[in-house]
This record gives sequence, C-alpha cells and structure tokens, in this order.
Amino acid sequence: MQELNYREMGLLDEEYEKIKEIMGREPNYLELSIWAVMWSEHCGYKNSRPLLKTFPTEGPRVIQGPGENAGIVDIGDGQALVFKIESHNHPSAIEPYQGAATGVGGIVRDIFTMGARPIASLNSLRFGNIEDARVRELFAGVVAGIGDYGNCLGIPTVGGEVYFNPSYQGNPLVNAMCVGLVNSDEIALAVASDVGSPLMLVGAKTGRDGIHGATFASEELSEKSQQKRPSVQVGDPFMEKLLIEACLQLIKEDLVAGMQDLGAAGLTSSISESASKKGRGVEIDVLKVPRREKGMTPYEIMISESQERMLIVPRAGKEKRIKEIFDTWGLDAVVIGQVTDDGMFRVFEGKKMVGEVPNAELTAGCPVYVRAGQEPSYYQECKRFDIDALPEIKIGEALQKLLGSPNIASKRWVYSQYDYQVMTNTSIIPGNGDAAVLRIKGTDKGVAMTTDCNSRFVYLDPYQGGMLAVCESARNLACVGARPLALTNCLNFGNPEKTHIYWQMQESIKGMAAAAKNLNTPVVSGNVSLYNETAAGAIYPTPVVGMVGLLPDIKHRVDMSFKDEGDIVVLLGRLRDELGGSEYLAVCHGVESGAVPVVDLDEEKKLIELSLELIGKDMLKSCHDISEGGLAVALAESAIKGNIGFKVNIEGQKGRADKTLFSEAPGRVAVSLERDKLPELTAMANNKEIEVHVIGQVEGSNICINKGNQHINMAVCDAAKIWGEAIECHMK
Amino acid sequence: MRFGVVVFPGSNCDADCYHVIKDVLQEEVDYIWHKESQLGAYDAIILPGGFSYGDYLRTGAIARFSPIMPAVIDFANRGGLVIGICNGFQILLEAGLLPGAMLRNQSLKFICDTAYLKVKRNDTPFTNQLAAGQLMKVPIAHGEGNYYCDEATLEELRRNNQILFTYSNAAGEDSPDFNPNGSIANIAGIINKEGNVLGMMPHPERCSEEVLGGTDGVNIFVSMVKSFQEVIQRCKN
Amino acid sequence: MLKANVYVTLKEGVLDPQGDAVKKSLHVLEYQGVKEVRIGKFIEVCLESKDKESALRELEEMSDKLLANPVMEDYRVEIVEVE
Amino acid sequence: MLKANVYVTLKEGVLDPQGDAVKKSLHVLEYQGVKEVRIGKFIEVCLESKDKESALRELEEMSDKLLANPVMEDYRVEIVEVE
Ligand SMILES: Nc1ncnc2c1ncn2[C@@H]1O[C@H](COP(=O)(O)OP(=O)(O)O)[C@@H](O)[C@H]1O
Ligand SMILES: [Mg+2]
Repeated sequence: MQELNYREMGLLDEEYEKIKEIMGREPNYLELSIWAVMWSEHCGYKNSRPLLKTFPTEGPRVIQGPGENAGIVDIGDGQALVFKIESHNHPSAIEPYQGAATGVGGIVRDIFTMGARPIASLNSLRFGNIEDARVRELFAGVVAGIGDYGNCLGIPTVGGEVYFNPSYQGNPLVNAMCVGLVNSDEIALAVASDVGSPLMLVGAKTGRDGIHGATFASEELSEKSQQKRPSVQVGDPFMEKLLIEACLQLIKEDLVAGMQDLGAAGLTSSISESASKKGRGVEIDVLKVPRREKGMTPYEIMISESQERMLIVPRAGKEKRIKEIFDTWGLDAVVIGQVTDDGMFRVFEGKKMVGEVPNAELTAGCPVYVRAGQEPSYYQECKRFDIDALPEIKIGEALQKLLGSPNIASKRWVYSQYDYQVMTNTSIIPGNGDAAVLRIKGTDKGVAMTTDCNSRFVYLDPYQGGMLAVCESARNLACVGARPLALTNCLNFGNPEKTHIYWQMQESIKGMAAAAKNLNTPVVSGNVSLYNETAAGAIYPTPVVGMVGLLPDIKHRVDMSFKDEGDIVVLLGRLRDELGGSEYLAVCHGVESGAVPVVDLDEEKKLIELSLELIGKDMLKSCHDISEGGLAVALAESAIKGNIGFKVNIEGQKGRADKTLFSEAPGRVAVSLERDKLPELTAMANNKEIEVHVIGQVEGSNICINKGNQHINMAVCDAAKIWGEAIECHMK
Repeated sequence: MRFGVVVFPGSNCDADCYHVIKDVLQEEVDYIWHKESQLGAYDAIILPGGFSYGDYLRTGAIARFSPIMPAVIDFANRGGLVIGICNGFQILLEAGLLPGAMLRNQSLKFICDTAYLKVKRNDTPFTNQLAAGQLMKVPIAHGEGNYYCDEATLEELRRNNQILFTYSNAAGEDSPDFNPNGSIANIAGIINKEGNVLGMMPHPERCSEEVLGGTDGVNIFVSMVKSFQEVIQRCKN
Repeated sequence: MLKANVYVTLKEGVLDPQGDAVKKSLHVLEYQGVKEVRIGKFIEVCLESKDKESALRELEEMSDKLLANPVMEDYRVEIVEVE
Repeated sequence: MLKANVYVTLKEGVLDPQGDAVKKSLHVLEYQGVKEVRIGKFIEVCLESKDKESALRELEEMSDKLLANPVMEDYRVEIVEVE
C-alpha cells in the first residue's frame, strides 16, 4: 500500500508541493490520503467552483442555497422542501445494482441530515444503446437497485427520466434526487459547535468498502481504474430506514447541535467539513470506530465509504438521551472524538497520533482551476447541417418509429419496479403527467417535481441546451399546475482538463444560469460529476436539472390524458419548425446534428404563467408539454393515456410536415378543453401574448393528423402497443 | 372503535394506515411498538406493509419473532379482528395465523401497479360494505406476492370459502392471464377459517381518498367498523 | 469455535421462478445441456460450541424455527469444521 | 445426466446485511453462541453430460458469466452425481 504515491492518489505535482508547504514537511501516508480525497474534484470541486458561482442562488422563497447538504425552499405554512440531486455514475458502472442502490442511500441521507423527512425520490438515467446486452444488464441492474433500496425505505420513487445514446456506452449516468419535507423551525444544519463537544458515529460498522471511491470518481474510467477497483459498497436499506427514524427523532427532541452524513471520503470529509464551518479543529481515535473487518489501518478507517453511517454532534448534556433513542432502534452510537479549538484535524490510533493536518486548508484551501475553454470545431459544423437536404419521409411511419424509440416509449418497465405510492401522497403518478404531484397531508397544498435534460441539445449547443433543460423542467411543472420554485442540478461532463469539455461546461452553465434567473427558479443545491469518459470518448454533456414546484390548491391539477369526446385540442405557443437535434432526425435519419431550437425566455415565462392561470381556473382537461418527438408525439401520448382518439388539422404553417410535427422547439404545450371555454382561453392567452392554435378535437379511437398533403391515421390501441411495449420487448 | 397499528423496524405503511383510520374514518388509533409484549384494549389490529427487518432471509420471517407477536396471535385466537396488508400478510403466514407461504413474484421483479380485485364474499367483517362479485381497483406494490400453498391446503381454502380476493381484469375475469405475480389460484387475499384474520397483498389504504385517484379501499376499513358496531349492538341487546 | 453449513432448498414441486429464469439465460448463453436449475440458500454459521452433537441439534432447531420455512422449504445441516 | 452444486458466497469483507439481520434474530431467539452468519446461494444444476471434467469446466464458465457476480462474489463448483 505504502508504495502508492501522490500521483496515483490523483494529486498533481504542484498540489503536492502546496501541501508540503502548508505542512512544512512531507505528509505521511495517512495525511497524504486525507489531502488527496479532500482535494479531489468530488469533494473539492476544484474545476467547477468558479463556474458554479455564476448561478443565481437567491430568491424570496430560498431558505438555504448551495453549501449545505441540500437546498431548502419555503412552501408556506411554516413548511419547506429540502432537495438535492447527486450522481453515482462510476460505482454504477462497476456494480450497477449496488452502485445505484447506494446512490439512493446517499442522497436520502443528505435530506434527513437536514431534519427533513424524505417524501419522494426521482432519478435521471443515461445508458448506451439498448440493443447491446451489457447495456441492458446495466439498465436492469440500476433500475432494480434504485427500486429495491427506495422501496425498502418506504420513500416513493415518483419520477425521473431514462435516455439511451451511444455516448454513454461505457459510462452510464445514474443521478438520484431526493425531496424532503421539513417544518421550517426544525431545520438542522451541519455545524460542529462548541469546543469539547463529542463526535458520535452511528449506524453501520466500518469496513473496507469503496476505499478510494472519492478519488476514483474523479478519474476517467480506464483499464487501470478497473484494477484499482474499490471493494464494492453494499447498501443496507434496512439500516438506513432505522437511521432515518432515529435521526428525525433526535431533531424533534432538539438533541443535536450538528449532524452530517458520511458520503464520499467517509469519515475524513464529514469530520473535516463539519468542523470547518466554525474554524474549529477535531480529533478522533480510529480505534473507537466500530469496525466490521479485522486489521484495518487508520488510513482505511478514515477513507472507508461504508454506507449508512452518520456523524452527530450532541447538544451539551444530551448524549444519554441520544443513546437511548438509538438503542430503541437497535443502533449503536459511539463517541469517536471531539471538537477542539486549534483548527487542527488530528487522527489518533489509541494514544498515538498518526496524522495531523490543518483543517481550514484542507477544505477552503483546495486549489481552484479556472481553465480556458475552447469552442470545438464540431459546434459550427453541426449548426450548419442542412436539414432540407434530407429526404421527406411518410409522417405516419415516422410517428410509429418515434413511438417505439426507447427515448420516447413508455417508461413503465422502469417505474413499475418502483413503489411510487407508499406514504399515500402521490396524486399524479409516473407516466400520467409531465411532473409528479404529491399532496401535503393536513393542507390543501400539493408539490410537484421533475428532472430533465436533453443532452443531445446540450452537446450540439451547450448554451441553448442549458437553457432548454431549465425551461423544460419549469414547463413540466406548470403543465400539472405547479409554480416552479427552485432547482437542483447534477453536472455530468467529461474530462474538464480538455478545452472543449471545459467549454461545454462553461456554456451550459451560462445557459442554465440565464434561464434560472429569468424564470425565478434559483439554484439551491447540486452536484458535479466530471471525467465521465472512456477510451471511446466523453459522454454528451449532461447537466441534469431537478426542479420542485408548488400547487397552492391541489384540487387544481391536471394530467396529460385526453378525456372526453368533443373537447377541443389547442396548441399554446407558436407553430415552429426547427428540427435540429431532434429525436426525429436521430431515429428516422440517423443524424444527431443541426441547429438547436432557439429559446425565448420571455415567451417561456409567459407560457408558464398562462398555463398556471388556466389550470388554476380549472379550464384545462389535459396539458402536455412539447418535447422529445414534437407535437405529434405529445398528442399521441395524450391519446394513448386517455385511450381516446383525436383529429387534428394543421393549417397556417407552410413547408414540410415533418418539421411542423416533430420539431422539439420549446415554449409550447398541447392542451384539451371544453369548446365553450375557448373564448376565455383566447382572451387570457392574448393577454400574455401567447399564440392560440385550435388544431382539432378529441374524437373516435384513432390518431388522425393532417398537414398539407401528408396524413397520419393510426388506431390509438396500435400506437399504445408500440409505445407501451418497446422497452419491455428489449428487456425480455 | 380503537385500532392498533403494529410498527416493526422496517414497517413503512404504518403511517399510511394510521392516517386512514384517524383522518379518513375518524376512529381511534395508536401505534404499537414491536417490542411491547402486551396489547392494550384494541378492537382491531393492523399489521402494515413495508419491509420489516429489511425482508431479509424471507419476508416476515424475522418479524414474526417480535415480542408483540404472541399477543397478536392470542388476540386473533380470541376472535379479535386482525388485518395484515402486504408485509403484514407475509408476517401472518410466517406466524402461522394463515396457511401457505409467499414466493418471489414470477417476473422476479418488484411490481407497483393498480390491480382489479374480485370480492368473493361479503359476509365477512372485512367486506360487509362490498357486494360479492364486486370489482375493486386497488394498488399493489410487492416483490414477493406470489402466494403458494400445497394442493390439500388450496382445497381446504376453497372448501371453507377462505379466498376473499382474487386478481382479475377490468371485466371481472380472474383467470391466470390476469395474475400479476403468479400466485396460486389468483389469490390476492385470504381469511382464516373463523373469519377474523385477513391477509391481503394489495394496499386498501392507498385508495381511500379521492386525491389519490380512488376510494375503493376504504370500504374494507369501513366494513371493519360496521362489523364492530354490530357486535356492540348485539351485546347491548 | 465451530463452522456449519445450512442448505435451504425449495421443496420438490414448489415452483422456482428464479431457477427457471437462470436456466433460460444459460440456454441463451448456449449452454443447451442445462436441464434444470434450482436455487436455494447456502448459510454459513459460526457457532461457539465444542460439541458437534449438540451443535447439530441446535442448528436443526434454528432451521426449523427461522432459517427455513417448512411450508415450502427443506434444509440440511452439515458441520464442517471444529477448532 | 449429471448433477452439480454451485456454491456462491460473498467475497470476504463484502457487507452481508442479510446475514447480520439473521444473526441478530438468532440472538433474540437465545442462540447466543452464534458468532457469524453469511448467506450465499446454493445452486443445483442438472446437466446433460457424461464427462465430469468438461462439465466442471463448463460450470465454471457459467459461474463466471452468470451464476456469480465476480465483483463481489466467489463460487465453488462440485459435481455430485453422474448417472
Ligand atoms: N428513471 C425514472 N424513474 C422514475 N420515473 C421515470 C423514470 N424515467 C421516466 N419516468 C417517468 O416516466 C414518465 C415519462 O418520462 P419522460 O418520457 O421522460 O417524460 P417527459 O419527457 O414528459 O418528462 C414520467 O412520468 C417520468 O417521471
Ligand atoms: Mg422530460
């Protein structure tokens, strides 16, 4: 072990020099590994911090922005939502089931660490081509892992997204989001307070799990990292469930001064971070840490990533009561160290001091790299791609192909493995609306949540793509009747040391920040996952957005299914024809290129306001946003969900039918309503300067679309079969 | 009427059942911690869904040794109303209060969905508000709901009319084609011979309010209250 | 200290969907010769005991009560090692 | 026809929450002597083959590919019976 040097731990030469300078000597092996994990990208955000600073993070509803375990927004009545999204990409690539499961476990701990009861989970998944057997294995393992862990905890998994694209072939993405509910006066923050306060470790025993996980997550997946494979972290959801109940009880009884979950880099980062908040020091004795395995070295104990552990700083005199509570739940709680006043992070093995590092430098001293991004040549080339040169194909065939594309097809195979109803709050279940809706018991309120990112757009145009991701999230919330409040994000990119990757990061963050600012949805938490590359190249840049919204009265909510014969079908927003980066180009022409549809943030904002007003007045029977697959797919989905047909005629738009029907341009929703509500709707839309296109009505049992001399006529049940069974067929 | 909801470590539908009894039915209800060895004065006991002891080894296998279980068994043997939902059903099987055992779903996957249930009889304390042959739409969510028993036991269940709910389609056909998990004879719920202990995989507490998309499930709890009131009435007369 | 193995298997006649799935997968992997697969549990227990006889009895008790479910499972206990 | 057993066990050091839960439960049932429980799989395979040697090789292949997860499990194959 000792022969590993700093480079193999992921430190650069100049970083090592800086460490020696800070310490005034050579660090020993334990100290070096503490530096290495704390200064890894995963813990230190050294490549992303300057970029993250550009996000808008404040707003009237923001109680807690980035910097804590999770962000918090006010939802009135003294209640708040606590939420965050996080990646577990690399562990899932190695062991999909356990990797995904422990990803859920980690994000859930971030939420209840703040005193909130977790009320919902979501996940955003990306895999290679589903035709590939290894991809299917990963996909199946990840979904089972997420399901089994969340189901056992009794936290409903209510939403998410799944995409398949060759860029993720060797490097799947597994991002997990959790949302919690807290009374605003019971929020707990991770602060190690008074000098002399004991540090208690609770939960699972420490083993050699995931040693080097944090540094590992900051490197490209290569042959070498396969060898350096960390021993796998195994999740124990049962233990986590007990931890949730016990920890929430501690907070109800106001027994803790600080609480911190153990995530990446285990004890090292949780101890160091909780002490750094007030410039304190800490000392811990590794021999006091309950261990699962024999012969563990101080180094192994300090950086082990064994799951389901929490660090607790009791309020003075409350240790006994805390122990009682953990005892009730059959959990051990052990004092392993204490807060000191001299700012040093000291590790003892019994009486012997085995490591000593200045804590402030360990956290705040982490180097920051502002790199120079450079626009890659593919960007302009793709923008110039000439779509008009592509042959026009029959729109009926195209619609069939799109409905059967795994990126558009029903995700029922996925969410039927998730318990999405436990806790009896889920009012709009997965698949029925553009976002999940949960009621808040004891109030009239509802909350909605969604995750979104079209990474093909981001690849083709990171700035527009970043804006599009935020807009889609906000629009999805508005479509169920929820006002978007704030967002969390997970920035999944390749190796930031490459100039074009850094450029992708810069530009997409710029786009996200602009949209978040304009739509009044500040960024309150997030996570960064870099080095998502294999020998074959980097993943598509994938800045996933998770957003929460509020329904003042859950009575006014709407799903996406067409309801009644004779209702009119209306497109709110412009008829548009940009096809660049669309699923249609990818599926029907094998092309992932073109100029990405342009976002008009003001228009998007007005559309969102209009949708909220309409739903608030109960004017809509269905509402569905236009995204992957365009207008035609949106209408088909509403028909399939309602098991009823429609007849639509598109006039007033010259040019190719495929452009009008399959454009994924933003700022549009397709709604259905009673005919006699049309005048009022039109007046309201005019007020907001949003175009109203009455394009047809709900009728019969067929999907009928006419555009110029092109026609689609397909039985709803046939469409439902293609759309409903596509993923299932692959996974048999 | 006073309900008790037993809380095992890993139970996760305990609060959902509690909520329905208290806020929807407006009856009395308490949580009962699994480490208690005595039951208070309860008129009905609910063993809720979840993953007691993580469902490790076999679902319900460890929970059935909880200190509270002898009292629950005694309560049932004295004719008290006991309903086990999902994991609660699994615990009742392991504890021997109901016959049979639970296997993994035939698909080997956890399944969350809404199932149609066919009510086989309405002369029980759990179904007196329903009609025999009636269909209910009730959420299911389980990885091991594949009910198994041997031929002789199945015969006996049939002979004694112990099969209370079967899985069916929207038209009320309860053939194997409409079986979500592979359970023998499409069994979704059974009662004991005496008729006071019910085990069912579907979750009636998840469809007891309009905001959750359906209210079929509440009838089961209302039936329990009605049957309790009848008993009280009879005692008075 | 004493080491024992407990083998828990599904009773004959009880369907084993997991075993069937594995068999099918093996066929897909072109192991056509596989005729049947049954999946049970292999439980390793370390027991503080010196006496094989009484340990065996104790393990059988544990199996009857907890480790196996008599409705659907059989078990077999084997003492492998005594230190 | 040939019968084989495959024993799949968790690698040393890999957490076995299931085994721990069972151990605790056995303690509650007053089997205090139980010091450790690890739970693995016991897979019985019937194979159409006459040759023990080649069957063994094949089963090892199956285990590498499917029956065991090399990231966290070890396995052992044993031929028990040839007809
Ligand atoms: N990984 C997932 N986990 C949970 N639900 C999912 C997941 N992927 C998709 N879903 C659900 O399936 C439905 C359809 O997904 P998607 O096609 O991405 O919808 P949209 O594009 O409208 O957001 C949504 O309700 C979504 O929440
Ligand atoms: Mg989406």
